[in-house]
Amino acid sequence: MAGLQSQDFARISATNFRPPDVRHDFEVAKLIDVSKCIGCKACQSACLEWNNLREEVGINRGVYDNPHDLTPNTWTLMRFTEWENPQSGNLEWLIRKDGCMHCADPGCLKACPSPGAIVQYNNGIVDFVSEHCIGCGYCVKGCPFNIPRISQADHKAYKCTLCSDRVSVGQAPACAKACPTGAIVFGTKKAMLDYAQTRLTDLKSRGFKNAGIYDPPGVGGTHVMYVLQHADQPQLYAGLPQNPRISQVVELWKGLTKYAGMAAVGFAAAFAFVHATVARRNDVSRAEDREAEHLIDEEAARGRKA
Amino acid sequence: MAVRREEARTTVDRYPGRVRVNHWVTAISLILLAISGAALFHPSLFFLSSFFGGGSNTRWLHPWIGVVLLASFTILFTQMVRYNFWTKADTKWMGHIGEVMSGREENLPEIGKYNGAQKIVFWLMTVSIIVLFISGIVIWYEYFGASFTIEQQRFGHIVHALAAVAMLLVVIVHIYAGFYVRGTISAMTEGKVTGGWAYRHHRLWLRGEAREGVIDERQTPLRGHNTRPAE
Amino acid sequence: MLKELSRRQFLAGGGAGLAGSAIAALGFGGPEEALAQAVRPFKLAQTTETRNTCPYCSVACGVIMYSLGDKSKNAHPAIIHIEGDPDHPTNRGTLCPKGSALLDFVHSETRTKFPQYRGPGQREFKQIGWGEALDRIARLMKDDRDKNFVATNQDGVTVNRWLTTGFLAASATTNETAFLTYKVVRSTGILAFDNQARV
Amino acid sequence: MTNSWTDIKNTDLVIIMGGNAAEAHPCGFKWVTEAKAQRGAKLIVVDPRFTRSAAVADFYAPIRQGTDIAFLLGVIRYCIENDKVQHDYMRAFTNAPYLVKEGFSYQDGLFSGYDEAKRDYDRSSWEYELGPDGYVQVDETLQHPRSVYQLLKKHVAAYTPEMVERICGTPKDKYLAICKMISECSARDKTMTSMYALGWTQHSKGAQNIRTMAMVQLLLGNIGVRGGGMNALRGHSNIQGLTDIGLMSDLIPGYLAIPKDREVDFSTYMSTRGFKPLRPNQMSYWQNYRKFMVSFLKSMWGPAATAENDFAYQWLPKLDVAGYDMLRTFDLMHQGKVNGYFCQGFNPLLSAPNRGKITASLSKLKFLVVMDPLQTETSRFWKDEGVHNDVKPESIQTEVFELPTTCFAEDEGSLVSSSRWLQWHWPGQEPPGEAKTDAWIMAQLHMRLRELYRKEGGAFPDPIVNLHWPYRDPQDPQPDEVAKELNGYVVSTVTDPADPNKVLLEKGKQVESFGLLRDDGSTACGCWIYTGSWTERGNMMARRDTSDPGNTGAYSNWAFSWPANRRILYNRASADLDGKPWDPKRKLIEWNGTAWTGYDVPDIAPTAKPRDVGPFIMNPEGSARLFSRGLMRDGPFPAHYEPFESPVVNVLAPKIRGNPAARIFKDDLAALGTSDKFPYAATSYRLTEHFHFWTKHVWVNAVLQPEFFVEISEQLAAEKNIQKGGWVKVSSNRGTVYAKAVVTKRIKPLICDGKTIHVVGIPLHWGFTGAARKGFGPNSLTPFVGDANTDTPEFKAFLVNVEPSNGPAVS
Repeated sequence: MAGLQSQDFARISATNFRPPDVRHDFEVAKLIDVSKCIGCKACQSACLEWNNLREEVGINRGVYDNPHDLTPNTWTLMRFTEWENPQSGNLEWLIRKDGCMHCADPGCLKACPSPGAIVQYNNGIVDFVSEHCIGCGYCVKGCPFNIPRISQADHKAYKCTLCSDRVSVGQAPACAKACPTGAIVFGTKKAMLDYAQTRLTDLKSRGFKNAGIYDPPGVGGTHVMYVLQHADQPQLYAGLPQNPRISQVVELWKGLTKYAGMAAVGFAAAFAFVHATVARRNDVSRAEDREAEHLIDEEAARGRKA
Repeated sequence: MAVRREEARTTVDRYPGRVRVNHWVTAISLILLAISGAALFHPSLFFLSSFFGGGSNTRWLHPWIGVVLLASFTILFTQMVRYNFWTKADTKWMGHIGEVMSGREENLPEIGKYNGAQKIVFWLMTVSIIVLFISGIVIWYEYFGASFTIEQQRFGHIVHALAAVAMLLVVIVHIYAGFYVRGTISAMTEGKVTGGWAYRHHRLWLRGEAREGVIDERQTPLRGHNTRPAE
Repeated sequence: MLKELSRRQFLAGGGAGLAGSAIAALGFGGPEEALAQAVRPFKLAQTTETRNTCPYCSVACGVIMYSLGDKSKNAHPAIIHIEGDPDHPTNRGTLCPKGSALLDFVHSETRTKFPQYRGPGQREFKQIGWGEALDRIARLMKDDRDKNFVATNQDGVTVNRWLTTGFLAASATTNETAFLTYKVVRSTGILAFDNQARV
Repeated sequence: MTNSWTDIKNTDLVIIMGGNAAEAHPCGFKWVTEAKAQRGAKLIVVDPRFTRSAAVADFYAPIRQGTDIAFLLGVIRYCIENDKVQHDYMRAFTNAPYLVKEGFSYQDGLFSGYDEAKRDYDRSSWEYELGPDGYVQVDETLQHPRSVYQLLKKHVAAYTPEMVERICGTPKDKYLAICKMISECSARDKTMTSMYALGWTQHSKGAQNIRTMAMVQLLLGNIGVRGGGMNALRGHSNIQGLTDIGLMSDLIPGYLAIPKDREVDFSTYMSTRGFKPLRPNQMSYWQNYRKFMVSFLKSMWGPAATAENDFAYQWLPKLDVAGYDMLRTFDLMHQGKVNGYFCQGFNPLLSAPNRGKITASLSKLKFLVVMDPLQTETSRFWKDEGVHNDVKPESIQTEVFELPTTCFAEDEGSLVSSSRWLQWHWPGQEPPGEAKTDAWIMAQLHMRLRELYRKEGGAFPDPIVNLHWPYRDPQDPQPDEVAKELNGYVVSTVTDPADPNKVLLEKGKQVESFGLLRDDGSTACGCWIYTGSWTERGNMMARRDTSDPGNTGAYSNWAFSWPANRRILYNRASADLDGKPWDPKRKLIEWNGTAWTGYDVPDIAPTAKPRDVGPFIMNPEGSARLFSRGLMRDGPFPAHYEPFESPVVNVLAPKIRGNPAARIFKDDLAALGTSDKFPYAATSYRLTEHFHFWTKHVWVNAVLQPEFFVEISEQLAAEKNIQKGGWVKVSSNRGTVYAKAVVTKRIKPLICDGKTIHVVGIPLHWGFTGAARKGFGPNSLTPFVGDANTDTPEFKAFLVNVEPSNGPAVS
């Protein structure tokens, strides 16, 4: 069973696992159409309910965003931005559902040191496997979108699973199912991209010249995509990165450093081994022992004089 | 500290007990840190986390061992720092390092308690431990995750990794030197070295020690080593 | 899903799982074992489904309540999940942030569970029995009605009204409850009868 | 709703004004986004705040709260002036051509017949001119100066775009852009839908707000058609049902009326309900009133209601005033005239205006009974909760009973949605603890009262001891039994008078449709408009057929829609005079030469010939009313009046404060504030994260919106030195609350008549019980005044002052 199942994975953290070439699954995707979003937080609510998560009751900080950030219990969060469009003079309330983007090239998975703690299924979902999570927080550094959160209660990393449990039985993620206005839709990645085109046509007809799809190539595309009214300025949407990619520092750390470091240490050890076998022993000779006695006597005598 | 004439040999006290304890605490910490660090550093070495009861334990133990290391090394540092200031002789000695590696020390200047290589090891250890500790704080997610930006933590990781590699290299040199230069290890196990070893490697130091006086510990100085009951 | 597993498969799976977790306990769990545990089991696989309507606003979204238990005698059904009814023409499975959290309404800490009574001047409620509460309320009603019932007005017209007691009806009870309430309240002659249509 | 949620997908233009559908009805709002995505429909939002609905609107314009009538009368003026009227529709289906009596006038903000002392009108001049045949006089050319059309034209003349901007604060260019978008829906193939809610009702002229838009819709030909209509988005899951079943002071189920003192007997009562057609051939459906009334009385008192005792007509209480609505009742309570009060799933301590008065009133009760699944503030009004409920329990002598009830998940029965769909639901678990259904509690109270009256006698026991109680277990009536009672059943077999062997109605059977109800006592029916919901074919409310032929959004076999399973009211008006659909692409029903056929149950006799019978069959005219005769207390046309608490004077009639016909009690008039002390225009509303005062008990929702706040503009915040997220103190002439400040670009100061008006938004979801943080509600501030026609409290427009604060603990 396990052997077959392993073919359902595309990537597994901290292993040399390579996906078998023989099987290809449908890649799934969630499309979040910001232009249809009313910021009702049904997605947040459905996420908490479905995943049996409950958050502490917070406070109001003068904005609609609640909780104020993603947490180990809040895997998705509406972020509200009030923006006055300098071109039209109109106020736009840009409301973005934040959460894991399920990158095709996931930085979290790359950074993760624990084998099997982060997996990517063939359908594109990037999932955290708590059983194997060690709570090191490396995924936090690996993620270009600042998504994973480490629980202080159990020291495990948490983020949106794209409801892998629901998707595995053929259902849409809880947020997508709940979304009252259909701002969140779910399907195969191809279908979502096709559908997104119809949305762009509609948006362009309403004057949003720069409407576009957010499926950033820097991370190999994502399995959570946005339709943005102003795709040329993703940072308007509560700081959505313009061109996200795994940090160079992380690439260096998890790439060159990892190998070079191992090589250096290995080389040093090997050098020592070779040296030990070929080099002349550095040992004290009998002559030196005798010289030492003389020297000690001399110096001791000198010491007594002084 | 003293030179002692024992039954069969002459020894020189090199490290008192408190230094030896410190050294070994440091050494063990370092090894544990190296193993646990390696487990977190490279996936192929993740199996090493089993020695600590799994990845989670490794994750929380590693930084605490680092704290132990820092404490013991700090004491070690205060115990040793005065012998580790650089001298002209050290420079000259370093010029002949190739001969040392080949087991020939005839053309070297007389050296005090530590030679140039040892001093370099000392200072490299000091620097890398400081760097490791600082970068370690930055990436100690459980307590300091909120105190540093993610970008700072990313740099922390790479600095920590590089410093750890550097330190491992130093440690390898240090350990290998201990084995290669025969008669060295007893300094940290028994606290003393033979007179010949001191004469060969640290003659200046030997002179100083001898000048302090020689303790004759022989019960029957003339009869030599035949006093013990037959085994 | 579970239903499709034969007993033999189940045992085999259990054995493998046990061996796997034993290895995992030693810290040597391989990637395969990681996979086996990656996808969480679908939590609704064996629950009882009941159709209902969201009690909040008047969109009247269809909901499905998933409860523990198969309705056998000793299994106390408890709702463990509520989500939108995909067949419902209006909501088509969607729910708003309130509907999506109905579970916490059903299981709210601050639901009323026992009749309570607070006497004049008292600082706290105390729990009382249903019988006692209802007897007392009926007595208070009757005494007030008997004392203040207006059978005829000043002009001698039969008016049969009772103005000293009022009744505010709910906004979320069923039509059936509403009609029973209507019958009971109107039969007493109460005119101060209102509902939540305005607020 | 005249139409349904799912019908909104058929529209071309959605106007959300007086509501915030995205916020309060997100799942219904989906049909707006569908119309936008599938049909390219546009969405207009007009609101004092840039709301969640505005977030996805094509066009947003601000408006000062309480000025919607000026805005919409301006729209009417624009449509008439620019000839953007669906003339055929207006002429044929509205009373535009009807002539109004001599003597009707409107001047200085008042219609003819005003009596200042009574704050009421003598409405006799607001009537049609009748001809010698008893029918209304009509001028098909619309030229007669007393034709409704000409009177309307004259009435709206004052509402120029400049005047609208002056009153509403809506910038003229935005206003005109909206006028243009709306007016385009006068085309036969374009429809607009109006979605409104309490943003229109909770004003002292709430009913007129709605009327004004209804008039717009009639002029555009948008009533009765797919994608059109006046769509009231009801706030509660079954408030439609509770209103249908008449749980109001003055109602009998099915919108029949509780008798008044002057209706001394049944024949007098019926005499004013003759509803003779006002135009030839009209159905004037209320001609069947007596059938519905007698059937209702039979269901109330069963065998005790006989022809001899006028079917127990006298057992109904009679009203000496318009109605004992909640506000009047609390006012009486405040005067010490009420002793006992029941709150069934209702939390007036937070829902009713002027909380201080509510607390004082409840404290004067002898007993209060609260039935609720949640621990409400009302049942704890006597409890000292510090600043959040500052009372002295020792001084409150009220006995309080808190009775635990089931919630939806443990209850079975039907609810009526805004679409008028009656949908059945089933329980999924047992009630917690000792909680019981409301039905059981009501039955228990009745059984006990009946027993006491049987044993002890007392004041007029007849209606109690004879209450028809035919349930299998009288202690615990079951939903199916009551549902069948509501539908109606045959009490005694009825045969065809022509052929005694032909049984028309068989005793004990469920009645199939209200057309079969009888006025001789042979049928009983709890609520005639629900007839058809549980017939001999079974429970029609439990139907789950999702088919939708023609993709109209009607879903005719899903559940049951009152009346008669009709999905769109007045659907006869979707076709032209000859019965052809105005827009063939949007066909609903059509005349096939012999009968009406199509996708919906025709809202007219199926064989009623077009041109003979008008589409508005409930009106004796057969047509819709642009001029509402005497049926509205405050005028046959809407007119702009300021809220009772307004930052500006009424520029059209400076002497008039508020709606001149709205009822306001003496003490409450004195408690009104003025703009010198309370300069800011406040409004109250719901947030999407919460439902009233329920979801603060719900952990997840408490997380999503944890704490009470008010919303103010950046300009006001700067002016008053208020920090985003800081505490503010908000006060009116009636009370003070403390709240966090949400400082937002979504509220902008408005310029009205040259004056800068700051809007303060106050959401309503917090109290002192539940999982969310303790807080206050707007009802601590709001005035105790209601709409002239419905007594709905003026929650949407009042005056406050706002100051920075250190929060409730230290201030």
